[in-house]
Amino acid sequence: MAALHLINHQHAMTDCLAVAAADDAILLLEDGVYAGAVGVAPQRPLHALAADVHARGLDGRIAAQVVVVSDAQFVELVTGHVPIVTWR
Amino acid sequence: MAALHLINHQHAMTDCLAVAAADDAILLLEDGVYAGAVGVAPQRPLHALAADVHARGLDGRIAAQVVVVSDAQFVELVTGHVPIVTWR
Amino acid sequence: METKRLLFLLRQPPYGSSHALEALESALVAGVFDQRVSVLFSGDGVWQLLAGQDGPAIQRRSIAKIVRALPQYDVTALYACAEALATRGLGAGDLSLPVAIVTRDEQRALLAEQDAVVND
Amino acid sequence: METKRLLFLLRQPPYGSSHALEALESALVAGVFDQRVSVLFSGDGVWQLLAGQDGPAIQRRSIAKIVRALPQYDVTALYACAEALATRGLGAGDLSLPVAIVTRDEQRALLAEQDAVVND
Amino acid sequence: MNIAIAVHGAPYSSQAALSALRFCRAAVAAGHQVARVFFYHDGVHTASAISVPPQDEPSPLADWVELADAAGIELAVCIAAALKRGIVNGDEQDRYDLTASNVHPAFAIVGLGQLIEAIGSSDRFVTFAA
Amino acid sequence: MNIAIAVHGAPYSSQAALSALRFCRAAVAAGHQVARVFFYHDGVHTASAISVPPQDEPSPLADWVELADAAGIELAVCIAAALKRGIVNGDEQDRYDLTASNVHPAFAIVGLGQLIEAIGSSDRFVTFAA
Repeated sequence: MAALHLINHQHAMTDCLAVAAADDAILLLEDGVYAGAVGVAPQRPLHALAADVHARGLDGRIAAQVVVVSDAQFVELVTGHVPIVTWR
Repeated sequence: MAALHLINHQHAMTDCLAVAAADDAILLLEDGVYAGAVGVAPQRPLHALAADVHARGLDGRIAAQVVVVSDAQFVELVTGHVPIVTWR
Repeated sequence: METKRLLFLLRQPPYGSSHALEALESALVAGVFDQRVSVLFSGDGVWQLLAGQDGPAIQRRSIAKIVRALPQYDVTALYACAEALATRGLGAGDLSLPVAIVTRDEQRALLAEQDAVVND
Repeated sequence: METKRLLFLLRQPPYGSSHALEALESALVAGVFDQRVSVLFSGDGVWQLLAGQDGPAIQRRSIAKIVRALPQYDVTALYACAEALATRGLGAGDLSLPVAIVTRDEQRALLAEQDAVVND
Repeated sequence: MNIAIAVHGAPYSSQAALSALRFCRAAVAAGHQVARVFFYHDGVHTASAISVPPQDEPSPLADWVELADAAGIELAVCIAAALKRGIVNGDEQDRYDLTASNVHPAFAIVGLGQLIEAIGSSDRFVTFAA
Repeated sequence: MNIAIAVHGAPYSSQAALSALRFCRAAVAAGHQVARVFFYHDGVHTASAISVPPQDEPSPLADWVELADAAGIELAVCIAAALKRGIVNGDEQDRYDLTASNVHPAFAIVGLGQLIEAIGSSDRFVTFAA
């Protein structure tokens, strides 16, 4: 099963991308969602947590390759991947 | 009087250098001292706090442009500069 | 107590930690205390200025509201780093209140005239 | 309790915070608990491996000592990121104990075979 | 599915405890089991019974206690991380001759082994970092 | 020279309090005055009277109390930052009906205005960040 990577600080993105497999999922949460902004986000599929995107005023500023997900979908990402890797 | 910049995390170096004046002093302390290592340190005069250099095993790994200073010399840097700017 | 030139250097994003909130609260108090206060938003601190924030969505007070309160506390010298805004795709129209957008050279001059700097 | 493949991913420098210390302590316990434990030092975490540390100079326990205790707790699968070492000018001879120096591809494979990852 | 959770950040100082709380609620709502939330690093401050939330902000403590009670979640605090941060229960107050204790009774003070045990007996392990 | 100090990091979790302590000692030894150390952000945890240092490690609390006493330094803790982090004195325990208080008596609980006042009445202001 593929891994799920959690990024809660933008600066951890580079190190995460260096070892994430192509079919691993990456979820941006907390301050990590800034890494999903238009012009900043890397060119690969990403997820971003809706509450954190909305709280920061980033609705409408998230890049096209980023899927904004609910808390319930966060749980589905966790149950659908192994291991869960937190980057900070 | 010139400013003294305190850097206690390596990642803050870039932003500090972008606004520090040529005659400002920069002191690396705590995890900031890693930014004074050979091959990593920027080409400008820097200071690094001796206790932090030594604790991390960096004696002998500090770049030539970095002056390693004691706690007493840290105090002299503070009294000799205004303002003191902390970057984190 | 003398009147000092006091700069708040705000470089942290608004919600992931309490750094932004608590630094802003100290800036509000400095305004009341009749100091010559400036605030410079730079690095990820410019995200504090973005319009449309909704802190309560993550059980937090909206930082944008506190930022907008600064002028009411006589903190009117508000600056934002031009490069920090540009790298994040932000322009003056995206911000929740008017600030002076300053170059690195202008920030260097601003720092040089301070008596003290408070960071977040 | 099942035996799990458990990786400790250590990316923080040794002394500026307690992250490194507390993560290492949990790795020692995992060794005692008979899990299949690996430890990967990457990013600034490779500084934890540097020889010649003297934590007591800043009133801290030496992190290098705790790292060297890992094999005694049956934690013997120790890895360090080759790129992280190289960018910091570190080679195998600079480290306080022998570790397997692994490429990004090898780290990707190591991650893929884990049941759980603990971070610092 | 059984999901074990670790929280590494303090309330207010970090968003970790809030994110973990929302995740746990969603996991429980989806029919999953969260047997134990392990508070480690600065996360141990979540267990303080004597913190006073700012006006107009909900109490993260009350939210944790309510969720744990409703969903049968064990709230576990690492003893080593807690002691040095001044998070102590009555037993430790007596043992170390301290002037007070401050752990909320809904939180259990446990050893680090309980973190490894939680990981070993669950299907997923998710860390909310500081 | 008069030097005001701010500490933003918690003991153990950050090196800030240790660095500030060493700096204050050196400043006092050089004949300077440190009128007030202001503990803000996570720095407020420095005032906890009920933390238990790990074995073989010195107590940062005892070091602060000793230095403050010897050099006439006021140890000031920001009330707003402290309350939400569970750092409270007897007055606040009564006011908020809490089960305990945990501030060491050598620390004064003060308003944020005291930070501004300390900066305004000193020649230098140095912050030890988290």
